[in-house]
Amino acid sequence: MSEILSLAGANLISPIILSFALGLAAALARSDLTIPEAVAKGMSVYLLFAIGFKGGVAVSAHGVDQTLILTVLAGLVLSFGLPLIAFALLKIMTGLSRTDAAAVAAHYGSISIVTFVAATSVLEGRMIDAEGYMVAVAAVMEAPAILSALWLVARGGGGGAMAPGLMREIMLNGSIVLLVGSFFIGAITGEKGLEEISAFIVTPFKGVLCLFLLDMGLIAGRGLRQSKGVLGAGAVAFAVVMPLIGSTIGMALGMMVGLSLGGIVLLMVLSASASYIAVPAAMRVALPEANPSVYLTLSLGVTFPFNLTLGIPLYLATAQIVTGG
Amino acid sequence: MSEILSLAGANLISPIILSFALGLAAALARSDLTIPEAVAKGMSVYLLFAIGFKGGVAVSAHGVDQTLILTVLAGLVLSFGLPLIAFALLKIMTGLSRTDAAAVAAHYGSISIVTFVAATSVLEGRMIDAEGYMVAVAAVMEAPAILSALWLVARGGGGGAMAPGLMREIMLNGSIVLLVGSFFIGAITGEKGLEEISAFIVTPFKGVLCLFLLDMGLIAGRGLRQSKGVLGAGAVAFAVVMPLIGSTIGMALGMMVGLSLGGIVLLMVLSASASYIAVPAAMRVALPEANPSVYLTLSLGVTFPFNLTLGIPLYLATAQIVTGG
Amino acid sequence: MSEILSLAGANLISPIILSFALGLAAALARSDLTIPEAVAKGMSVYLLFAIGFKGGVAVSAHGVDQTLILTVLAGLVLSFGLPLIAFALLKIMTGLSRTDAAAVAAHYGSISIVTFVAATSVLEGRMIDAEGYMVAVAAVMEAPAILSALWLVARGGGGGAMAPGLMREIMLNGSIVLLVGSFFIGAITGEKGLEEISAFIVTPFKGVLCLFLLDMGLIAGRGLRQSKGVLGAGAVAFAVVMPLIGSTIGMALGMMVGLSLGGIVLLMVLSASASYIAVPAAMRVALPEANPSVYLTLSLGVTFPFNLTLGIPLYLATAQIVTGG
Amino acid sequence: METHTAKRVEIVIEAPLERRLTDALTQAGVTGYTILPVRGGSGRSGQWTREGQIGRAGMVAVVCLIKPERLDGLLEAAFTVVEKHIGVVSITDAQVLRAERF
Amino acid sequence: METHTAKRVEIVIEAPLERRLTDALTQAGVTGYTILPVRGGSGRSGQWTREGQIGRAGMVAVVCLIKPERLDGLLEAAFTVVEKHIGVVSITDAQVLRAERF
Amino acid sequence: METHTAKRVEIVIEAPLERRLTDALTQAGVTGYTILPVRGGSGRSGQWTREGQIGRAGMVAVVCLIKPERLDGLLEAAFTVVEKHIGVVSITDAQVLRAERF
Ligand SMILES: Nc1ncnc2c1ncn2[C@@H]1O[C@H](COP(=O)(O)O)[C@@H](O)[C@H]1O
Ligand SMILES: Nc1ncnc2c1ncn2[C@@H]1O[C@H](COP(=O)(O)O)[C@@H](O)[C@H]1O
Ligand SMILES: Nc1ncnc2c1ncn2[C@@H]1O[C@H](COP(=O)(O)O)[C@@H](O)[C@H]1O
Ligand code: NA
Ligand code: NA
Ligand code: NA
Repeated sequence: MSEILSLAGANLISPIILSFALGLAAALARSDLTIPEAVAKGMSVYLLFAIGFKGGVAVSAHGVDQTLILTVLAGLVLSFGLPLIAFALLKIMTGLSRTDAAAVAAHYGSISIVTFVAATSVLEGRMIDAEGYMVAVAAVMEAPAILSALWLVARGGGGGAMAPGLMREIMLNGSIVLLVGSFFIGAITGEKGLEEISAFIVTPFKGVLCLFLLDMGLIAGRGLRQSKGVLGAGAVAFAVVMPLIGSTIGMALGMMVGLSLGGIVLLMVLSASASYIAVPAAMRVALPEANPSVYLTLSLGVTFPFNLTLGIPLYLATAQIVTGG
Repeated sequence: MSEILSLAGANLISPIILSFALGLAAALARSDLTIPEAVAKGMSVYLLFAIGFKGGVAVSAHGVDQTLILTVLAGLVLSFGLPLIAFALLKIMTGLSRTDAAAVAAHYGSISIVTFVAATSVLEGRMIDAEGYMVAVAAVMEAPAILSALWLVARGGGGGAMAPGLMREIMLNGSIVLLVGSFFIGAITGEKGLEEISAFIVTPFKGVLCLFLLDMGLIAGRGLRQSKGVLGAGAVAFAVVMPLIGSTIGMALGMMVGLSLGGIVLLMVLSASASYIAVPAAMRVALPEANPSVYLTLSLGVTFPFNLTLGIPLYLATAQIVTGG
Repeated sequence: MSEILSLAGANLISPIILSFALGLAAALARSDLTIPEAVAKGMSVYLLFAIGFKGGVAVSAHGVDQTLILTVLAGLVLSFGLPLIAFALLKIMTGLSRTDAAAVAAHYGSISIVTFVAATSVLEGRMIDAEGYMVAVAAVMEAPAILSALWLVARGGGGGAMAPGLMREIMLNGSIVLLVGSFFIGAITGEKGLEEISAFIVTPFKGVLCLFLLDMGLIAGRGLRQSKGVLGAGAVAFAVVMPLIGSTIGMALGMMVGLSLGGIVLLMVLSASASYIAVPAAMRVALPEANPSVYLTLSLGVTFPFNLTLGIPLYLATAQIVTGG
Repeated sequence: METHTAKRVEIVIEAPLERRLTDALTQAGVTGYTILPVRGGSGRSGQWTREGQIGRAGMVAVVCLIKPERLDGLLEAAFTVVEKHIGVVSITDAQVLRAERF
Repeated sequence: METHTAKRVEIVIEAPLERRLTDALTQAGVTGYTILPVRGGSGRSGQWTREGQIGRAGMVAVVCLIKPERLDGLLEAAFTVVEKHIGVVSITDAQVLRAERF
Repeated sequence: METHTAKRVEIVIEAPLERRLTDALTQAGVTGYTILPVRGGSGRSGQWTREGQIGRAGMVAVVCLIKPERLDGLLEAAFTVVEKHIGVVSITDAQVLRAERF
């Protein structure tokens, strides 16, 4: 326990987390500090490209484990399955309508790539290796949760039919394409390719992540401010409980498929994190009646900061204790 | 004297100054070269974050001097006081209305962070250390000058009352929040934090500064072109004389509070420089009758280039001679 | 021949080319992946500044060859002359109107700076030196082709008179000013200046180029998708044949003026490449009746990818064989 | 100069719906439209600004100039997309140059 | 389709005043507005472009669709903010779908 | 509040022509205009989006509020620039505050 706390403490005073905290504080204090939308989008392209590329290089270097396919399958199961658990929980803990609950559930089955990146940074800082293909697992987990959510709504007779072209749009979503594409570029060009561009995608990476998290803090803070009063205590509690449940299930699956300690932690983080890019956009098309304030506030305003600050060190410590690593 | 000239000469052929000159020339020649607004804003976020962070790390490494509080007080005195001198000077040297003169005065009490950054670069190039907390002093000097200017107008019966919410807006202005926030992040995470992100905020810093100054040159040039004829010779002379007066007062105060050579130079630069971001925006709200062409042209079109090219080496040389450093 | 193929093969699996391919594939698959316009423009400013600066430093280091003036003249001849050849070829190979053919011809006399940059990267990867002033030659070749095209139209009685101010606009075009300006900054500040900012303009360069080419791929792909059916087979064939002709003439001139192997290859690449920034904008003003889909698709959709993937290694191999280098 | 009577329809809608709206307009025979970026706004679903958004969110404004007789077709097409979503539709009388163009 | 009479008010104003204007509108009971970015312009105070600006400067265009009977309240609210500042206000007659929305 | 009759002219034109258009307007005595960025659009010359463009391409929307009696001069000036180019021109009746301003 004290180990967990000291780990969490060390995590909390990293420049990355403090940058997020600065953004959050600035937004809550109504500062006019902003990062232009184009720059934020540019940074996210950079982060996705870098993380995908490095994942691909890792796979090309260490070869494809026999656990790769199993892990991808585990990711699919998690992304399809977690929304069902989330939905049941929401029905118990909150008074959200079926549609709102399904929309929220979709977010928790999907993933937050920035949380994943932050976890990767923490692991690197502690010299813990992880399977390079976890990036591909992240990509695989982005979309299926959306289908589960639509099924939940359709089952309740509430519409939720797939708008034409939506499936294609989700699968060819910019983040997925970029992550998978750069993963393949990394896998093809390998260490040699990495050497050519590592001064761009490796060394400055953490610094860019700081500015990106500054922006995330600003957005989360503004979201929290604007949605004051939208959420009850039950919903907020859900946004903390669900990651704990998700990460536990993720840990179990990660151990079953035989991942390394680092891989298990990353699978826990993917399970625990909630989407705030791909899924919200899909929800606006597929479930327009669902209230965006609800799902964005939970995902970005509560779960994201929770995972970033306390969640990641907690999952790491738990995995270390359970696996004896 | 020849020392000053050779210092100025060396300064003038640095990539930073030449980039500014390129921008200025391109704008005066009506080239369509532009740097997108979002990218320029992104670079300014980067520069503020980097300079604040490095200042904080310096403080965490060298500890808090006993001169810190005195220097902050000196900064407050300068920012409150310089507008009064500027105002008196403007009344003598120009025919500007009371409101216009007060608005200009506000700019000269406040500071230009890019001039500060450029001076830091020059000091680093000459291996002259400066107190890390000068960044905090810069932040402290941004706003008080605005109050002095409003007081000058109110005293003249010309309105200039504080619009509701303006004070808060000024204090929570993006640049101040970012500078102070990253200063604290640097102070908290210290050398260890710097190590993690120095490949982002230290090594490429000067290069980013070049592109940023290219953009400043473009903006200053366009401003000069559009405001042709707005300013008399008296106003232009003011924009060169005032920095000399400001820097002299800054030097005196810097010596009184016991700053190092580098610290004195930076305080001179802060005193000599004029705002072109925070104050103009505040003036549009608080003194809308003041003509923006006047204060922007003086601050950005005359004083900024003057400080960048001749001012900084001059202040450094003067401080070296006076302090015997 | 097998040498050419293996060279081409090595070129094709570089991160740079694969990033372009990723963008192309994403656009053709209708992914919503985009790089914000401001960020793309910011990257192009970065690339132009870096390439110009490095060229200038190279000139300051190795001195001005006696071939410099000859090469600049050769560049002028190529830029003025290639459109005439292109026009004749288009008249034979396609059914394009006189105006459309002239507009296309203008593009092929001018140059693509990104193709030039990619070729520079390939040369560096193979440790082949090139004259630093080739960057200046690139700048010189941007504009004259436009005049040839207007002359071709005017001769046919089809208007094409120089709109007032157009000449100035073309010469003071942002890319030209930035390239030439940073070339002079590099030449003035030399190795010392480079050292100060090389962590910004040298080490991360290739990585930025990857993201930039990702964006070029996206744009080329969207262009191809939208202009389906606009082009006949003849026009597409032209867009592959013309670079071969251009590069051959470029090689001959490069050898005549006595360039090094690297310099010859770069002159071939300049001759082979087609503009997609400066010339299209000029054409909208000077030849508005010309169909932008035609020239943009040929230049950006066919010739650019051809040069990037097959062209560059082909020109390099040819030059090596012919010069015995 | 000679001008022609037209309607100017302005539709403010969520960005993720942009392609669906323009597809619907095209199917309804609308031959031209212009899309303007939106920086922020306020309505029944609250206040928002572009800088406070991530991903594809945010809104856009689609402006169509059409012949008056095509207005109803356009509005119906637009409405199918706008109906359940956040957004507003407004119409003004206008004149246009070059009627052959639309 | 059924439409409802409305007024479309377009206010071009300096960006630093944006929040003050929208606050004033909200206080005057305006329930919706859309803010468009402005790239540049020209007026009595000269010519300017977005690329030639730094910081928060520049202008924005605020578009409000309102019931005709609320026009005067809106204009008065807007005018208190616009009065001493750089900017213009224009009003057009419009029709809107979904009157319940505004 | 007192308002004055005016015309609101909206010209959507290719960005490389922007300076030529505003010069022509200025010469025709137009004292004010506002330029809005355009994100994309569709017309006779096909569909395009800002993100799919490089360089100076793309379009802009220029909005002018003018006294009705100046409309013809403005349209003629605009037309010389727009004529051979991609773009549309539309006119709406409007009211403005502060007539002294335009
Ligand atoms: N009355 C209005 N006038 C102008 N824009 C509006 C109005 N109502 C809503 N909007 C725009 O439409 C968006 C969504 O509106 P709503 O569906 O009411 O939340 C807002 O964010 C505004 O950008
Ligand atoms: N007649 C007009 N038509 C359209 N926009 C205008 C007009 N006059 C002024 N503007 C806009 O309002 C801004 C400020 O105008 P002014 O207060 O006259 O300097 C200009 O930069 C334009 O963006
Ligand atoms: N009917 C229309 N309504 C609104 N915008 C239009 C219309 N027609 C054309 N445009 C705009 O003008 C641009 C060029 O149109 P065109 O010259 O018809 O290709 C398009 O990309 C649109 O942005
Ligand atoms: Na999850
Ligand atoms: Na000062
Ligand atoms: Na060429």
